[in-house]
Amino acid sequence: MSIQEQYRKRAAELLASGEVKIIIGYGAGSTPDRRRALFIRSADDASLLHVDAACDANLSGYLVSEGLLSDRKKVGIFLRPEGIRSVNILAAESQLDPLQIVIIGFNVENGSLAALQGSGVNDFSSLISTLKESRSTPEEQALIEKIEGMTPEERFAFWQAEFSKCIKCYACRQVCPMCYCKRCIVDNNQPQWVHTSSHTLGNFEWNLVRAFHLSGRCVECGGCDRACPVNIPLRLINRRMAQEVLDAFDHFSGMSHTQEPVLASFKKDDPETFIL
Amino acid sequence: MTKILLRDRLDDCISRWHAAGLDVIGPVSKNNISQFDTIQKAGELDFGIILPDRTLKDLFFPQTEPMFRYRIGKQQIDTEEYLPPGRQRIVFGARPCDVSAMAIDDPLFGWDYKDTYWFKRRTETVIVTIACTSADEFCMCTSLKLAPDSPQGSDILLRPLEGNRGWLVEELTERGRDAFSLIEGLLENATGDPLPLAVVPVKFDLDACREWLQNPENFESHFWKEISMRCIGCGTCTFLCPTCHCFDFQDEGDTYTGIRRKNWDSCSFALFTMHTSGHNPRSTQSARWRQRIMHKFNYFPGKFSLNSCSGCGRCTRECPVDMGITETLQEITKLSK
Amino acid sequence: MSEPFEPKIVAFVCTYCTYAGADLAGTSRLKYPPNIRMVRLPCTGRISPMFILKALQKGADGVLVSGCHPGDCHFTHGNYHARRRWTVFRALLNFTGIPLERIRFSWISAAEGVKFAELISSLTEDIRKLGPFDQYKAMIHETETPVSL
Amino acid sequence: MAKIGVFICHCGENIGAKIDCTKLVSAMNDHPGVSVSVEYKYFCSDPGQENVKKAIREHNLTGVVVAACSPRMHEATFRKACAEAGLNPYLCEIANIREQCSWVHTDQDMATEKAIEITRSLIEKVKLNNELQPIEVPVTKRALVIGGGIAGIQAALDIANAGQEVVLVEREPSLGGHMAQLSETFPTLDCSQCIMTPRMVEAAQHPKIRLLTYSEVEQVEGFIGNFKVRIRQKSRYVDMKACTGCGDCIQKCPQKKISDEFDCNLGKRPAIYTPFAQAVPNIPVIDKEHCTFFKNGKCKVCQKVCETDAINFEMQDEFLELEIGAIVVATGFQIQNTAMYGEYGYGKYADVITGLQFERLASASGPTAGKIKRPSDGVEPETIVFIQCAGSRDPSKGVKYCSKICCMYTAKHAMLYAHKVHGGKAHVFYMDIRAAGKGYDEFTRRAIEEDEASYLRGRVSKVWKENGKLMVRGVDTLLGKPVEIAADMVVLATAITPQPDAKEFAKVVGIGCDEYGFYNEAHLKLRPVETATAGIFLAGACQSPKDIPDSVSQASACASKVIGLFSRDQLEREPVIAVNNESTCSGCWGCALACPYNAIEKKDILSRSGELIKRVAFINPGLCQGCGTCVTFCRSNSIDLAGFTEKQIFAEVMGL
Repeated sequence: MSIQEQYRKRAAELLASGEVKIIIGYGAGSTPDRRRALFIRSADDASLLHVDAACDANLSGYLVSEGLLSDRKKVGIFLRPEGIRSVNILAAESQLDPLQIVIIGFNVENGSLAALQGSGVNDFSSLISTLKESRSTPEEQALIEKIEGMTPEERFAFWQAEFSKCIKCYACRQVCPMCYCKRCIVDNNQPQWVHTSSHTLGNFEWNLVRAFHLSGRCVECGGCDRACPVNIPLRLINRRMAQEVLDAFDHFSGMSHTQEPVLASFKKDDPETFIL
Repeated sequence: MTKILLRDRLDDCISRWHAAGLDVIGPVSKNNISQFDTIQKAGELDFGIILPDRTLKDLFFPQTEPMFRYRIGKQQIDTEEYLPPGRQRIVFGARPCDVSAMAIDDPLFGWDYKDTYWFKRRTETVIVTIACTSADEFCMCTSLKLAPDSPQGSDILLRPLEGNRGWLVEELTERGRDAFSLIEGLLENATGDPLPLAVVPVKFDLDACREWLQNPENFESHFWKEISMRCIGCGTCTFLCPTCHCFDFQDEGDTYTGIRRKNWDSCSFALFTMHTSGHNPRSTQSARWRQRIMHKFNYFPGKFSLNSCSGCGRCTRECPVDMGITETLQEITKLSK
Repeated sequence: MSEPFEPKIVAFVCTYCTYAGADLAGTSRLKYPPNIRMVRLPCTGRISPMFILKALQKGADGVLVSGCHPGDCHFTHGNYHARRRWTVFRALLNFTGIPLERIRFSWISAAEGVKFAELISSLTEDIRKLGPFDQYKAMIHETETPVSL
Repeated sequence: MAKIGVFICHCGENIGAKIDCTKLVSAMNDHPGVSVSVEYKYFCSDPGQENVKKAIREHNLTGVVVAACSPRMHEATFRKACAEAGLNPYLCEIANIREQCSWVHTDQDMATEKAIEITRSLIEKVKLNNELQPIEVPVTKRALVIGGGIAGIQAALDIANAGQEVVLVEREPSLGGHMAQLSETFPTLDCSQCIMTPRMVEAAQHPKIRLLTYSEVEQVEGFIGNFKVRIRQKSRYVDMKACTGCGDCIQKCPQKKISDEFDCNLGKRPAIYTPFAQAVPNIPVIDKEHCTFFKNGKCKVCQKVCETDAINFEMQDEFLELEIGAIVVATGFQIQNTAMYGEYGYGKYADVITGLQFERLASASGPTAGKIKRPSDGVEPETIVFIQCAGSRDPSKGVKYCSKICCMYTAKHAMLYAHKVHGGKAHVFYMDIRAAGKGYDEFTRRAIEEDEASYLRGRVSKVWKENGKLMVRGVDTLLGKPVEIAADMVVLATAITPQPDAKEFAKVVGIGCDEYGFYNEAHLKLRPVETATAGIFLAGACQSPKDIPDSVSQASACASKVIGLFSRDQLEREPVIAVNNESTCSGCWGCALACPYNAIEKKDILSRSGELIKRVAFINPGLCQGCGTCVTFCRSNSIDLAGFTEKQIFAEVMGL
């Protein structure tokens, strides 16, 4: 049986036994190379599920859809390791009860599908520890280093050119599992801290604030980067900020469902070499 | 007698237009995005793409536009109006779907109050459209009863010739003729066989859809919830739609002075209909998606006898969760049968 | 001959330490350049990164954020939280090309009037040398200009 | 529509000579929303304040900005003046154009320009100020005193004597604490128990004091005036109402070989016992760990001999939930274990003892009935070496701080020894003699001069046994010579350290402590008895090492704070507190974690039918101190801080 068949079987069993009321997985997309979120409630529909290397979306954001979890029934969800970390953060930030989530974990390694064992968030804690210890060097690392090697003026110009493209469609925010706020700060006009206009200044402010709010929370699933219709390399910023909280505070987001948010906690001996 | 514009004459044409004081604008790909931008040389144009990522409406209805500056004085508030710079422009290489969209929005911006900004730019712009000889799986102009060579909105329509050597010129309007009179000697008086048009299959039954949408019973159909379940409520489809035209006003400034701006808005955003009281009449994403479809294919045609969609397919092409108008209307077509 | 560039510097300070330290600089009749504008907050814990962005929008060429030394916070640990935020926000500013010479952080106690006066003097001088923050000002200018296309 | 009054103070020459106040006035008069702007020589003077009040009334002002000295000087003055003119005091802001402008800048034009800008920006702020009312919090007039040593007893008595209810909690079976263990007290050499026990009895019998011995505080919730405290009353296995305190059970208990903690393990006690003869209450407890019945299931001798049927082996711990308005923490100290000084031989040689053990030897109620006898063989020691700073002031092995009382009690020990053992020789090794206090230095001089204690300035390097003697090798740094003394007994002045569970208990109560576990005061100099948590106070050695007079003083200071608090039915607090917008809150709880005061609670938002809609943050106005850390944390911008709102600060910056 192929890995995909095994997953379909497991999903069918979960639904048939009544353990979960719904499964959030991937189905066929509008083109052969696209996968899209699929919500199935019946074991018969398990055959519609796809599990393969093209399943790149982090579906965990759907878990906090209004009303989904309020009946206390369990929900099954297909997640890659980043998605599992997202679930940990959502739990740590009281957005969901991890006991309600049945994780159907999978990974994509070197372009091919690999099954993950376990179903509760704690089942994956050693996997996540391994991820922290062996943080891979993604392809964008070279670009990050290139940017860091620039003068501030060059860096500013680089980002100015990127942010000038932004159309404030907020796809980055809407696709992000961490952007569950009932009201985004940009939607607060009393006062209007962040310009809503999509001129470069407003775009700069928006992207900075979003990156700040994601610091120590982003799991680098790449969702925002893929969603951006004007191709702003958002992953670069998020990756850089993840590195910062790791270096400065030894914080790897989504380690566990009890992890303290990095900006709501502190250590007395946190680094402060920059403070005069 | 038909005329041909040869590709290798394009630089000369651009020079002539420049000399006549026209800005030349066309699809340009740079910095990982393709969009309409001013050009100096033909080489800057990207003819390799089916459609630029961003739409033609950017040129007439920019995403953010300053309308006036205000200065707050002790006794009164002074204002200073901002108008578009008022330059004559020629757009070279737009696609029929994008250009049709401008024609779709013309009545919208002019049915009551005539939008100064829109019409000033419309009258200052000559649009040279190139008919499509290729399409992708998202293109759907034919489903909207348009075609890869629809003339609506265009001043000139070009049909690509074999071997990429140039275009067969069709002058559609007075303004188009005027603009092309500037390049009189650069056109060949000849004829040729245009390349076959792109084949764009019809994907849904527009009339059946409209009928279904008009049936009040379907307004509360469970279908809307199901079809929009994965919608995340971003503005990608709106902002990359050539016909979407909703906007919002925003005052930006400090204590002493500021600017009132007109910004794009999207019916996909929860904030779009949020009342000050906190009540939101379209409180769910399914209601917002329904509104989008209803507006485009029921209310807008009801008022203007035009669909507020020209079939460019960007909504589906760019949707972060692989949704879009096509899928919804295909499902509605099924439901209506 | 052009006039020397007078930078605009906005400071966000806590009332218990740095604001009091600035008062002490005053009562001690120390001298420092008049380019600084202070915004008084109860605690560094109250100082949001948004304040820094808004100061830049208002044309600040430099920003100072200052509060109580670690362990001295009137509210016991508002400054420890602030310090983490600053670390993160500073990395973000740096990565996006805001020169860190323009955004400075300090601990100044109610007793450090001298430190306050010296810091403002050196900060003003540093920013004067850097010149106006033209790149940011160009973005502000864009918001005031009609769309060209 | 805003009608702002702007008052520019010259402060005599202080502002007037540097800043062009007339230009400032005209600039303010040109500013939108300003109804009136005037200058005056001294606005803080009575006529100056009258000007402000008159302007408020005449122009019906909605806000006031006074451009003058620092708000730290006269904000209160002008807020009061506003209130007197009928304007909410929080609609007044101060632009600091003196300390932060006229006094520090030399260029008149630039100083004036700066004054204009800062005054304008505060006009913009004040336009958005809200009328705030002081927060009123009801006060439960019942104090909890934790710890029944001298500090706790003193605090309890002072509060109770002022007519307020007190709950006094002691975890041991009896009141008394360490002071009850002492023999005599410096510098007067009066008998500790003679002065202590009447206090214990008074506390126990006081109609306003509810005494809970053998009880522990397990949970503290709430805030000033409104604490909820959970107390565990440990089971004594003796019915306190039935017991007459006759002591028959103690006499008859067959298990008599238990090391007596009260006597610092120098004596023995039975399994049913009172810690000491004058215990208050005089009701025994059964030591479950050593009781034969609890160990083997057989015995019950005590039950058989008890005439009032007071023994109950089935007794369970009981819990009390009390509402409390203020808390005095007086949990005391312990003495440091000196095991780290292997070279002193404590634990190895029976005759190397601690100062507290010496107290028990010298005490008339102690194991030797006040006779100084060596623990090893009961022989009277002819020579005793006292080693001071056996742990204190020793960063490498002990603690960094000075334990404060050791110099004095060592001098006292030397004296007591001289008085009890005629011809006995006392040697004292010391680092410094710290005898600051009323009659203290005279006291140590008496030990040296009258009672002939030999004081040697230096450290002891080794103690070993040789020919039945304890050989003490040290150095006399004044003579610059090594010294060896053959002693019969060695007494170590061990360091005072916090109670072993002090750090955990700090968390229970919700107060801070230092690296050792001593509790933190709100301000070492200006608020030495308050903690950072409003309504919780500190008395005695739980804060830092203290002698009896200091502990008693601090206890009385705590009492006065508590009585002051209870003198009002409502507490008024500055209304600068955080408020949460429940409709936009996502309930992520980061704010609750970041709050230094545990002021943020979870609040359920229910539908009309009682179903949970969402869970949001609720900021308790009684606990919030207004730092604003939560406001900055809140990603959805749902929390705001009254007096320093997001809108106000935005306007202030935009007005610059």
